[in-house]
Amino acid sequence: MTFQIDYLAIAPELIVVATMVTVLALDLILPRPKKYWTATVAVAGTALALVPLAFLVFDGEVRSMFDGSYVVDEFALVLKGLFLVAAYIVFLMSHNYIESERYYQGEYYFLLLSSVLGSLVMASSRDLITLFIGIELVTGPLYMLAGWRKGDVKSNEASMKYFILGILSTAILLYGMSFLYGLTGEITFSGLAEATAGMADEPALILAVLFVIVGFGFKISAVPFHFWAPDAYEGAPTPITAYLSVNSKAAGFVAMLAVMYLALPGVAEIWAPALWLLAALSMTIANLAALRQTNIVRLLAYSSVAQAGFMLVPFAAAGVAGADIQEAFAATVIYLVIYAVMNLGAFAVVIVAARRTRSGELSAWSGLARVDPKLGVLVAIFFFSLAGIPPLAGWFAKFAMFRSVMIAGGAATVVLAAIATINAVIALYYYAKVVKTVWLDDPIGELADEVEPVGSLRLALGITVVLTVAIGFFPSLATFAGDAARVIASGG
Amino acid sequence: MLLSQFLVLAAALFAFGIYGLLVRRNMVLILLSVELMLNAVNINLIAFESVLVSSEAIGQVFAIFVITVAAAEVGIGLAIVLMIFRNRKSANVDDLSLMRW
Amino acid sequence: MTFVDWVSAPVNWAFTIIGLAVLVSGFRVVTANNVVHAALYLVGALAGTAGLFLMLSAEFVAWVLVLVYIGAVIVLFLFGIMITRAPTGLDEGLSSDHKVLPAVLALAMFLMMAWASLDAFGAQVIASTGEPVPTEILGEALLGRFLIPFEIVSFVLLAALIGGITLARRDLSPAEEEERSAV
Amino acid sequence: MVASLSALYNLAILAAEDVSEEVLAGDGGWWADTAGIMLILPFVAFALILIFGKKLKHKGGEIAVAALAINLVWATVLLLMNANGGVLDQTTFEIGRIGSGLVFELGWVVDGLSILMFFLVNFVGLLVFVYALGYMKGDVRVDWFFAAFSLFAGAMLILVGAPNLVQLIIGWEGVGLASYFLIGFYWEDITNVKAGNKAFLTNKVADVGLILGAILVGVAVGSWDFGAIDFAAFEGAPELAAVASVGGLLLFLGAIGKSAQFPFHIWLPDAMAGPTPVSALMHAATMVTAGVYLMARMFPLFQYLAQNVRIVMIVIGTITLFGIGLLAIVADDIKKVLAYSTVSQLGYMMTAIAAGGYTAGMFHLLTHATFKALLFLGAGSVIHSVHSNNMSDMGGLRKFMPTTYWTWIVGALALSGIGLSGFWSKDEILAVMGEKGLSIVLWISIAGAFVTAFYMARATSLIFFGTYKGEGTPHESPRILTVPLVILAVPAALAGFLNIPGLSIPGLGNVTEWLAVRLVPMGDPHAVAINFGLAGIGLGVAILGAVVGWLIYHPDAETQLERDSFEIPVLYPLLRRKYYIDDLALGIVAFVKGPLARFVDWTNTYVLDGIVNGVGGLVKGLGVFVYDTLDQRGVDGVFNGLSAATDGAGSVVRRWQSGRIQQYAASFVAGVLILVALFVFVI
Repeated sequence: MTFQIDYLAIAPELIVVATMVTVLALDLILPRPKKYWTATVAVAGTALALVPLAFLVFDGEVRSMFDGSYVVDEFALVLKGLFLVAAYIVFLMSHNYIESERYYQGEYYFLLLSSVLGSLVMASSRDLITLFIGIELVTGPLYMLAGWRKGDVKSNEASMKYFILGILSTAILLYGMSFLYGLTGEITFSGLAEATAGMADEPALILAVLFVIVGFGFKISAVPFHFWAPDAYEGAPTPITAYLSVNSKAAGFVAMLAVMYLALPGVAEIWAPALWLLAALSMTIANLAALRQTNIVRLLAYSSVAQAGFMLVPFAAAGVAGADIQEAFAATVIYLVIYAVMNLGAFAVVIVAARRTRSGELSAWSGLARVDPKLGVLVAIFFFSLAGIPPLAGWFAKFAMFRSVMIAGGAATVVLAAIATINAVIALYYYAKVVKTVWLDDPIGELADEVEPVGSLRLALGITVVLTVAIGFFPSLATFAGDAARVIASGG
Repeated sequence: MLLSQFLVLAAALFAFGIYGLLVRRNMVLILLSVELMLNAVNINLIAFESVLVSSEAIGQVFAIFVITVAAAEVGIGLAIVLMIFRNRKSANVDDLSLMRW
Repeated sequence: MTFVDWVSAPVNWAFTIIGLAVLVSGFRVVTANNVVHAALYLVGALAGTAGLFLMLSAEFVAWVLVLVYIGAVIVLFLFGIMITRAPTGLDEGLSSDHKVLPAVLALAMFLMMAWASLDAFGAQVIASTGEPVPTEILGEALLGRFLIPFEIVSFVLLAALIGGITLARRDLSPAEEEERSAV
Repeated sequence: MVASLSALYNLAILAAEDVSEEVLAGDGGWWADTAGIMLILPFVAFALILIFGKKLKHKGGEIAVAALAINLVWATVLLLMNANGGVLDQTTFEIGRIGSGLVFELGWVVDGLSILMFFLVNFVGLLVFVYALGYMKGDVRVDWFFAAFSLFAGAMLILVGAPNLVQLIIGWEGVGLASYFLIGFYWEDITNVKAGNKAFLTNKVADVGLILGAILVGVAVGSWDFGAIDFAAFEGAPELAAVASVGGLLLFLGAIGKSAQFPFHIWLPDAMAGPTPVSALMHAATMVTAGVYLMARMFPLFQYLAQNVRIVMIVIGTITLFGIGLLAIVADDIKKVLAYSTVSQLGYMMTAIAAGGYTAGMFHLLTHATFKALLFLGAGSVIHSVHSNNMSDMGGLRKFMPTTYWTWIVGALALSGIGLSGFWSKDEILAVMGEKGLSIVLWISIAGAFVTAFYMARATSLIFFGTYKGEGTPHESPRILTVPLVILAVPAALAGFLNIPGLSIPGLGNVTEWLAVRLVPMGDPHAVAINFGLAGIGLGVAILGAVVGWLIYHPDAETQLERDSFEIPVLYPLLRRKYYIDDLALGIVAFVKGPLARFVDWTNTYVLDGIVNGVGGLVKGLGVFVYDTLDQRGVDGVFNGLSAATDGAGSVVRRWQSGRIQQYAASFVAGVLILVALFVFVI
């Protein structure tokens, strides 16, 4: 059997590959003082990859290759766009950070680009093998990047913890996938969807589906598979933490969405209650833990676990209630897009503030706004947005989430909505605490002299701020993503 | 031969791997345990393939991918062990619990 | 298939022997008090697995397993063990003292997985024996339908390689670095 | 510009033809089409102040004033147009949609209700801004003050001009945020910061209700447009009917948060930590009325569908209007007296609207906004002069601050319901209750009128009569403070005539007619004639309250404070023992002097004083009880307890993160097992 390769369809991936190779080659050639060129190339390559993506979006045609194993449709394009833009922002954040601490630059960008490539592949993959390889390429480089501050024991520890739990989850995921294959003889999503319909009572399938959920649950850091997240976030270099909490998590969600909705729609009675449980646990446990955090990055780590719980809510609600999954699909993707923007912004602020305060502790941020009002405003914008306060983007994410729950209806759903509501209030408390510390507490300790953040970091902040505010006022910017997701969920 | 005899054997190996992952203190030994688990997955895949006999030998292809990824993971894991060892003169994972709460 | 049928097939005798060897080796991997022994037991388990693969008409995968694992990965492990200078002799401290809970968890996992396997595939018989799947099919699959994962997995390896080297190599001190750039 | 005007018109015409001749409206022409300028200008001012504020003479105050002055032109023109034939118009821009279903729009609605609020916000806002120019002079961060103040005005206008629930929520959160900024304005003092946080969090809990309610109602109707929702309620659309009770209750939860109704009233007294102009505009005249406004906006929902929710609303409103009013009696901080009073008056409005008195409630909102702003600004003037919030540091100011004194008297009489504007609006509320047969509520409301008059008499006595007890020499405030007081005194005195039943002022009409300009009929049982019986009782009780208060706190300079210092009713006579002995001695002397003198004195001492003191003591004791037991320990305690509980749970959960990788892995595996076990054994 021969297969046609649609080069336009995989052009973004090819551009990223070319960028990776260029970065590696440049790193070999360039003398140390000029190594920052690798960063420039990486940033440019990521931006360039968006060009064919735009073509494909306007083209609008669904391109399917390799027996439907690799599909470029609206859903894939939206997520590829998200991955590329988020990666672009992370590169901007990394630029100065990596350079100033004398880390290996060329390798850093190469590994990060590898991870981006993995996420691009994943967004298009429609069979278990491609999905598995994609997800491995996303996480593999991250295990090492988490430990990139080689001399720092905390960074070592982050890398180690992330890695061990990562391979444990990979093993469990693979075990589940092997059973899926064994039970059906299929690995493509469409084949699985047909073969599994009506098999919900089969214990082996229950086991397989739950194992797969556990594997993805690690990637999205859902409770109780989240333990690595706070430690890895704290220890890893901050841009990597941002990448972990946005791209890597989004990749996990994409995989989960695709497998559950495309491959296993017929056995929602298995995965929906499981996701219900994970959602409820993630929101509650993570929010409670976040209340007591004093380190800003750990706080954001727990916050991102809790946000993952919120993102699971529409998923679980629609599945449990047996409602139309399109709305849930759309709500989760909208949430994902908005979350990516505001969370990246929050981490960019953390980088700037950490440079001023030379500390990751929240107490060191006291009264920061009085010394540096611009920074204070940024902190307020991103943390209030994370809390879901209108008119910043976060409100719309929560709104879409609650709306899809309302549509689903049903008793279990209402309980979940109630849990989500209570958690939204708890979350507000610790987000507000950060803003309060920055704006209202008395400044303590010495602050570093005001250093204007370098251009790339400012660009990253600018993009995220503009998007956070703009989406808040014009949610249609984000609903496009949801619409694309709805199309795929309806099978169109 | 029964399919289930292979599956039960794989389940046992997987369980050994989990046990090893939970009790071993040395990170190299943890990696060995993980290899056991991935190997169990391979036995599953090959056994299923011998029953299903798909036209593209999907189970075997999958197993080859798993082996490849497992090799890559070992490389990553050992690099992390070396890095930690250089800083702390120990490869024991329970020495590393700086970050908590 | 009755038990008598099962016992009377010689291939099942082979399975019993190899399977026991795999199980024992696997068990020793996680219990051995000597790091090198543990690694060598893994070799045993993997070799046994390769034998099982041969019985399951997966000739190519069996040899891949032998080549990749026993030829490369285990050597890597042994290097790792040597470099980290972990005690190569008998060492009681390789495992933590809290063994009961892990054992219970692992046993529960085993029971669960075994039960699910038996429930779903209890009586299913493997019909084809011995006749290996032609490598040609695998080759066509890998370079045809699975071309993209095949290419991508090479990046997984490349990333592991480059990242691994970067992490594992000793960083030069500034003085050494200056010295080197001067040369 | 995407105007959904034509669709709205069709609806309006439909409604008019079918059911009512009341809806006769023009489209407002150019003025209505451009009304959105009112929603935008304050934000422009906000930006300009932040950029240029520091360099200007008044630190940006002039920009804020100018913006509201321009706004007031629009509001006034629209008000007059509405009074002469009605204005009903809506302009919206689509900003997004979810799939083919719900559409998000921003824009502005111009109808009777929103025009009234536009006028109120801009009129009171302008006066308060002018006042603030003087009041805040030389204070810290004046530019930030005016910026946040403009932000508030803009958000409030966004709220009241909202054509749909989504925009209302945006404005709602905006005023909450601005309020947070301004309550914590003097952030150097940690208690102010805490007050800001308390207000913010209390509001947030309630806001969850608002948002959930809005989603529920919006999804049921298929639109968040008020016109569509009101019309669906009017028609009794089954989808809306199914969720009306739950949705209505959730919306009401949001409303009582913003309007500080029991048990969410706890934030408002603390919110007095902000500068006084803030209290005047936000915590009396506009922001806290947002909850009442929401109820009025969604009135058809409660009128036609969610009737069972109205019982809850009446209960909450009644508890608030009486119970919280009592608290004003024991407060020493002048602003807290006014804050409790505000909560209590909002209770009147809420109860009225719940009872079906749409016009009565909004009319009281209108009069209350004028006289309460007046009282707050008067209080600010006093505080500015004596540099203290405590009435125990004041006294005798009548002589030093005549303008403030006379305008205060106007405000106090209006609030007490004696003759001036508050009398008319409160009477209308009482009339509604009477008509609806809510006799218990009616009597509690009348008792509340007594309490109102009583604490205003107390405050007036303590501030303006007796002798001055503070430091320094008080002086009349500068003109920039007193001119707004005088201007506000006019509507505070006369606004009552805007809605005297049967009276239609030429060129102005009356409030009933103004407010009737809505898409669907509001069904307000507006009393056709004055209910002289209730009016008489209300007036009588108010005068009685004022007289009792006056008699207790009348300007006996020496004992004024002492009279105010008792705390428990049983102890009250004991604390005053000296007074009794003196009186007794006097009585004996008088007895000797002559029977008539003796009789008069005896009556004076034992009967009149006894009654006066007894009643006063009882009322005051009740206030102390409510404050100490229910408010501080009960409601506050619940909130504090909740926060402590979550905190505690947080520290337990945190411990699970032990830092040991193998414990993580074990939890991981255990999680897998439990998940599977749940499925196999439970589901």
